[in-house]
Amino acid sequence: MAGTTPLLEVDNLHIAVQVADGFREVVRGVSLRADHGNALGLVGESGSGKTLTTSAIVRILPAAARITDGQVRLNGEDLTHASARRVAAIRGKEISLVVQDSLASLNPIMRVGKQVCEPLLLHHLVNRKRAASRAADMLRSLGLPDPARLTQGYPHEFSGGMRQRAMIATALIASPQLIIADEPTTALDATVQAQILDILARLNRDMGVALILISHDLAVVSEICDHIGVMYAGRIVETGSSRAILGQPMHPYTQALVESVPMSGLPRGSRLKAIPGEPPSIEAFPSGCPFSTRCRHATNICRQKEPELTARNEGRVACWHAEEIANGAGSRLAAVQTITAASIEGADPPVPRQPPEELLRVESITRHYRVPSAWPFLPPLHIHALDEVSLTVRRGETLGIAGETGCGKSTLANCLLRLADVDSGRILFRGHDITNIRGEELRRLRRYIQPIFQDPYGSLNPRQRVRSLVAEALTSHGTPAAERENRVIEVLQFVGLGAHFADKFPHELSGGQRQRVGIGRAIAINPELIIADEPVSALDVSVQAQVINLFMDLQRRFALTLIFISHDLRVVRHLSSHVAIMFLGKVIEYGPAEAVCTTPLHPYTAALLSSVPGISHDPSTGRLILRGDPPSPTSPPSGCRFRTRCPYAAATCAEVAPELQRHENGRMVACHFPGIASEFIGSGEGLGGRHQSVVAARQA
Amino acid sequence: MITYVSRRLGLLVPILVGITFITFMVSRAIPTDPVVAALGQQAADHPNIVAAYRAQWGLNESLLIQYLIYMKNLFHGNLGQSIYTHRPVAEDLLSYMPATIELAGFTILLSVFISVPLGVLAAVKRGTVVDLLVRLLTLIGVAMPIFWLALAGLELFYFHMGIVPGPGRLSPLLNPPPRVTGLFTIDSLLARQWGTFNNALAHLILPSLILATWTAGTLTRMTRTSMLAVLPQGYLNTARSKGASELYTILRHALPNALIPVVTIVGLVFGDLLTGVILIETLFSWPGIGRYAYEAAIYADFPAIIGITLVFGVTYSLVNLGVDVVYARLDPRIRTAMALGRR
Amino acid sequence: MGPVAAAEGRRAIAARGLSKLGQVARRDPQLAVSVVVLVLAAAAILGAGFLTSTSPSAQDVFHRLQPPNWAHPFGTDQLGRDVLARVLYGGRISLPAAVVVVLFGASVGTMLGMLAGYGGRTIDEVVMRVTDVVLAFPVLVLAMAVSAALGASLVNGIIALSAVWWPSYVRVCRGMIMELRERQFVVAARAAGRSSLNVLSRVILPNVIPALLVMAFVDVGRAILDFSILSFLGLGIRPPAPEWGSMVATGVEVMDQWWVATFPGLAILVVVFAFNLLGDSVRDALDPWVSGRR
Amino acid sequence: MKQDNRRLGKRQYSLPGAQPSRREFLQHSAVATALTSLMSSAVAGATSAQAAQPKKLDTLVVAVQEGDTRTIDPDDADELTVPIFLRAIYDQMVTFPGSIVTRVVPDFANKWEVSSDGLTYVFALNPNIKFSNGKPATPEDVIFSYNRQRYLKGPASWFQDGVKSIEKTGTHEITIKLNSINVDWLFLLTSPFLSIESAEMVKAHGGTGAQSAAATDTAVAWLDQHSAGSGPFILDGWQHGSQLTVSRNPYYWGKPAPFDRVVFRFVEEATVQRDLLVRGDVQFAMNLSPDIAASLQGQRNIGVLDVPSLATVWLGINVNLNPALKHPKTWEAIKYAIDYDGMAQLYKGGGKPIASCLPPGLPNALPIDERIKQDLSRAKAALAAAGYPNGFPMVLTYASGQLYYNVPASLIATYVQENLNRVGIKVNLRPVPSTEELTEIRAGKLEAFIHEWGLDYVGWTDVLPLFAPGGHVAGPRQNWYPNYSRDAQKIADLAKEATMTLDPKKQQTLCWEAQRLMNEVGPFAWLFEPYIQIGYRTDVVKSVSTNPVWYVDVGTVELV
Repeated sequence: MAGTTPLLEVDNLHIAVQVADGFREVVRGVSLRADHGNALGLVGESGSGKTLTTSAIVRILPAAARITDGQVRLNGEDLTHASARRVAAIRGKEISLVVQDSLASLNPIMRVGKQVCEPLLLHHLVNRKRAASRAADMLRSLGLPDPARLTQGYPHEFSGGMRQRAMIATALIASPQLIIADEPTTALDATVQAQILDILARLNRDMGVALILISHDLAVVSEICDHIGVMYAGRIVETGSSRAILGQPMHPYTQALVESVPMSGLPRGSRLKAIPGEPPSIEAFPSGCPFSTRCRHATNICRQKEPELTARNEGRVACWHAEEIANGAGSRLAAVQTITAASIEGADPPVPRQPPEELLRVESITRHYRVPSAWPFLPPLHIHALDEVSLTVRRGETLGIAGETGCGKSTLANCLLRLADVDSGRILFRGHDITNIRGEELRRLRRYIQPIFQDPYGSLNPRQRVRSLVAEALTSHGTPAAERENRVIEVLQFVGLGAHFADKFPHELSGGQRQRVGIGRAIAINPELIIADEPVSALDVSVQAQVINLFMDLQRRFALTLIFISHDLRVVRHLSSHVAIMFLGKVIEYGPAEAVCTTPLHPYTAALLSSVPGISHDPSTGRLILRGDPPSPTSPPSGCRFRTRCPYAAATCAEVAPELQRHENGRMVACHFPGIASEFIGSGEGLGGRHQSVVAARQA
Repeated sequence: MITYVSRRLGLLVPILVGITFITFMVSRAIPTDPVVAALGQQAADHPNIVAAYRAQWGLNESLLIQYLIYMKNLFHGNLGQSIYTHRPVAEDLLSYMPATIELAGFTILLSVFISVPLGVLAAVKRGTVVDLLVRLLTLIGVAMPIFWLALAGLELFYFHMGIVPGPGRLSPLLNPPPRVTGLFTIDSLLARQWGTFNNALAHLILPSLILATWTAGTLTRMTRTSMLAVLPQGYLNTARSKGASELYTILRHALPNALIPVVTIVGLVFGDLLTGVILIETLFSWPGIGRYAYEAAIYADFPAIIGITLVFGVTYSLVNLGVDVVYARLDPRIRTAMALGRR
Repeated sequence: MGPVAAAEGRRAIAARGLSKLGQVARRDPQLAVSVVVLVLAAAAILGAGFLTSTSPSAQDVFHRLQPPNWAHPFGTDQLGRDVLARVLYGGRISLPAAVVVVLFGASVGTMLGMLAGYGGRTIDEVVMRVTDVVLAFPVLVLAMAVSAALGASLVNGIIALSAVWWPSYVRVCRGMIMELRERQFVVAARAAGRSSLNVLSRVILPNVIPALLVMAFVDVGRAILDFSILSFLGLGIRPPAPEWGSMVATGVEVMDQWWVATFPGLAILVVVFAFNLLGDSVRDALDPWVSGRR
Repeated sequence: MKQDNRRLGKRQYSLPGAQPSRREFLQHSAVATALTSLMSSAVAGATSAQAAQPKKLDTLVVAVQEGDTRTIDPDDADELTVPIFLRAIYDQMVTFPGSIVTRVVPDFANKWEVSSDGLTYVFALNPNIKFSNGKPATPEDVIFSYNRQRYLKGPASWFQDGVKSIEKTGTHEITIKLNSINVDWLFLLTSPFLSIESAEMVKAHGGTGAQSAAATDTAVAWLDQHSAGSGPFILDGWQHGSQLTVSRNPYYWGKPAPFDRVVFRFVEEATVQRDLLVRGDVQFAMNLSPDIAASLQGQRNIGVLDVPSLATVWLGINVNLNPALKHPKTWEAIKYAIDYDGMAQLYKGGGKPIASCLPPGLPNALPIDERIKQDLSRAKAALAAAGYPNGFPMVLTYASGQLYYNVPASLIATYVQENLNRVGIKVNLRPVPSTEELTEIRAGKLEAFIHEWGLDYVGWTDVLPLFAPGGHVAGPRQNWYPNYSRDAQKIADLAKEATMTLDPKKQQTLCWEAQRLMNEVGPFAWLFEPYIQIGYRTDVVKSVSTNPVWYVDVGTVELV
């Protein structure tokens, strides 16, 4: 370590942020190093200070934040005290930034090409014309098929994946030595996320650019980083090689993070090791070890004194009990593997002799949205949100619905909830046709079907107290007041909120608490079916695990029938007995969860599975990385809608739309070549090579 | 875009019909005898003149028929005769319009030149004394009774200090330039009459400054708000991360984005401006539609009032249409939405 | 949700609003200033009888146009009336008139906006077309026309302004309802089994009204200004009632006697300014939504 | 000739009014005040001027309200704002000697004879008069002008109503016959609406004097921008809302003006006119409000001319509407409750008290010391006699925004209201637009109103008979007819007899008697006669002739 000057060295960085009554230190002594060819991952939940830290490197801090101590050195030069002009000269040229939200990060009214080549012009590296051609080259090299069109277009005209590539192109164009990628894939679909991670990995590997990758998702970081730092409450609490962090986490927080992700290895329905509580708010870090309030190992010393980051084994950790924990926990990886083995053998749900009653039956419903154009008097756009979707849900089942943005899963939820009308088809609930019921009849139906929404902020009326929110359905269906109050308390306690929460307003609650209220509201009236639309995707990782556990408690305790919608196949798989995979308004595969996730029949399912960033992934194996982005739902491709992205598409795919057909074991798939991709998934090495050759062949 | 514009123009028709209908009905609600009002006393004593007039405007018919007749005449460019000026309303409107356009246009220009820098400054220096000052000033501007400000301004700057010319569009000693557009500044430039140009410009300054206290107040506030909304945007940090200086970031990335919503406000501000024009033109002897409107209201000159509401309504609608078009030109997102919509 | 819960909600909103206001006042001197000014103005207007013993309509033509002095701190006007008394008593006309105009405009506008936003496409089309027509009217010209047609008087001036005051509320209210309709918590309320009328009145409206109230607040200032313009043009009020705009108008004739126009002009400026300041602060504090008023 | 001269009670900027003559000054007339004050200030200016470098002025600028000026065609115009312009560019058959309006002097006509029956007038035309195209004037031009006015059927065509025939009876002689006696007919001929234009020039631009003129004449537009007259100036052009410009007529038969051009600059606000005047940007400000005029008195280099308007502002009562106002005693209460002297504080130099409907400047006016003065005890007694000891409510209508010349109607009305309130009469003021007020007055629908009566031409016959019971004003507007009472019948008879009486002495006796009786029993309270107050630069203007009709005759301006 000593001797050579590292490319970037962050030394004991402190950052304070102005809050209501003064400054609060939110980054407290962070030290980092990054070197050519290295990839450093920073992991932490919201408020951990990871973004502030990296912003401080290039000195682009929010107005309220100040660097109070420490240094950032680039090739030995202190950037924290350099002139603004000097820092500007370094930005974009030596250090580039790729951030999360590509739509917000691109100037909406400037052509993409101009934005991509702006660093060249700002640093006077080449002339205008040359810069433009360099921009096109760069975009092409990132695998964008038609760079000329992209450079002439505006950001909103392109998909998230293309925009993110444009951002990367911008970061790369002046050949910087270091790229800082801050949650570069967070808002992207799984298949696109895989593409972007692939690009970043190659940059680092092949071009030797130093990389700092920031994410809340340990899995994502572990995909490409050789070194990982875990941040909590403004400090790095553990750092070490990826392998060590994942395999032998020493800090209880790291451990919990590793365990709170529902990975493919965990048996379905097993409880996740969720961290209790929520990440501390910057307004008030706990005293002593900030994690002590959530730590099951915490002792008095933890609550009194904050541990230093000290070297241990290969890495460094800041925990009073690191040694015991590391020893006690043993190799988690091994444990996981054994569990996996066990679960695969015995995981198949006990097939009931007598299939339970059909609770919900959906018969080829179709829903086309008319989206009014942004301007008045122009014809509306038609979005093929749902196209002849059929499903059956039996009592007690949990049906998981997975798919990417725009696949129609939320529309499906709204149609089933009868919050949206269908254009054709039938919906039967307990044998009754509820497709077109209205008024009082519809209102009565609500008693039996309840929703849980994604956005814990938007779905609670800010003007209602928790009590009245939870009691809403009860009130609407005439439950007497006394009974109502009892039920509210009961429900609140069940979802893990005390009775005293009844008097709070939503804005007084944290995200996790809100989502618990959302769940409590849904179960208060004892519905027969709950439809949950992305209920955990807006939550922090550790909180997400708590809520998933809550869902499992629900299933167990109330024998609920649940439709669980998520873009995250990990979560779906963990919770569901059955899964339906949707693509562009169609269900393309359906079947028992475990079967679908282990032996996907549809190439798209395979690709989704393959793109899940798995901690246990062996970076050397290839992945099925799909080309491009999902096609527009306003004009779906002919034939099989997946064919434009399918590595296996044949001529017939363009002509004939495959029907959803029965397969063995109650599985269904809509593909002309079912199982064509699943060969690879199960059979270990060698797959990657073949995938890549197939992909390469198609792309050529 | 063309279809869009023509659709919007098509929508003007019901608006105009609505405007004329309402004003027409209001005008018939007053006890004034339209014959006496329009023809004057002498003519009102001559039965055949009265009869001819009643026939022309269908005064013996029902109100609805009268309205239809009015619309028919309107369609032929006949807006009736002003009770106050005794001239055809259409002719009056045409002769007064350029003065108002010149004043309003200059005011808008002036407001934009004042507001944008002020608004940007206040937003960038948010929370500082500069910001506070700008906000106070703009609030005062918005709250100012401009009829009072106009009087005080004339008294002070013209009468006592003599640093601006007096009321009117041009010094009485100068002849107006040969009429091309009717805007003295432009016409004098076209005719290369520099003295006249300077004089016309000098006459514009005080009235438009006073008018601009309103519009600039609103615009500055909007610019500030809009700029504050843009400043935290990610793409500014992107620009900085590319190595852009703060000034470059503000001017090239933040400002263009911040100005887009401001453009739509210009359309709204224009409505206020029409109100202000009535007061300012009256106080500044500015021979425009505003003063005409004032006289018309004082004399319940309804033929003129209908004409003025029409002109104001059309102008307001057209300006807002123009604003929307400019808005679309400026914001590629809207453009795309329109293109998609057409398909 | 039953009436109890609704009442709770309302009380909660009020409590929240108040505590929020309290916080803001501490942090926001701007708010404090505006409140103090308005309270002083209200006190002066209500207590006009204590502040001056002169009647606002008592004439003394032999002491007309006197500059400010001890007997007449604001001087006298053309008819020898005490300008101070007229300014004070004038507030009793200007302020209530503006409040009535805004109340009327806001309630009519809100009702129409609710109809348009929640009543289906046809109603929406009809309401919005009518609104467009009125919006396309130059406010003052229409008010002038109405006033000219009905004759100048306090009531007619109020009618004239009210007639043009509602469209902006229709737009804002409709826009907010349209947006709220799609919000998840409203969808959730429907899913909970509320009837659509119940959703409108208990879920949507409580979220619309605070924003409209803030808007109405700012509008009182505007209404004072517009009413004074109408009076200035001789269309708002009948003599000899004192009204600030008409007082400035009479002052126009005698600009040399600056006090005749200046004091009522200042009164307008101060009160309208305070209302704007107040609206500004409250808007910032309570609801960022209203700023997108269009 | 029963015309409201004020078509619609416009803002009274310009009224036909008293006037000035071009060259002749008399010191004896009641109207001479204006002139005298002008002369004295002019003299003062000249003597004390320490010869402040008489800078050469080639453009005279006059700030004036454009008002309702619709056309400058003398045969079509009738608006009260126009005479000042017409007088600058046209001549009339006869005119007034300066400010004197009690007799006429030659203008287009050198001399004239009236037949003993008063029906035939023979005019000898001045052979030296040339039009602005250099051609001499002929009787045909007169005939053309009068016929064109008659047949255009414009609002001013009634001027020709009394004319039976016009004939050329010599190279420079013309004979006009009337239908009936009009003791004021020569006065009528002074009106600028009876200007004489060149037949040749007007015909060349589409004008015609034929019977079909209303349909075929197309010269009006041309005459709006050009002139065809013989006055001291030629019309250069007229821009609505901006200005009207005239320049010196090279063929003018009289004394040429000492400057090249006159710009009539349209300025509607009195304060602005004042500002322009004080700053020296204009030499005349035609529409000063009384307070402004007062503030200008004694200012360096500024003079103010007070010109009587010959108009009458009165409070009229409809004897038929409000039950309380049906009683002549309540009229008396109103008449005696008003503080006329206090009112003088309001209108200052912008008015003078009057003793009856005839302003003092007109022949046969009741002597001013016979006017009614406030007498509260008499007013209260009258109220008690009428059975309303505690007063009664009434509605008083006036035209909002109107100025009686430069005195705001609302000021007067508010004052009257307060005066009447003092004796218990609860007056509810009702300001309405002037159009509406006029409509309602004409229809006899207003129980009480304040209104202004201006002259169509200078003559007592345009006033007194109209206010007599059953007259154009008293009858339809106030429902006061001769059969109302014996006194009413008597007044009507007196007035009628006066118009038939040629002997001035007897005429005056009859008129005075009628006026006295009206003051006793009539439903009128005479408020005041408005004055036009004109500001001018004494450092530039030495003298000018003023007049109730055209206010300032720019052709008579003499420079310092």
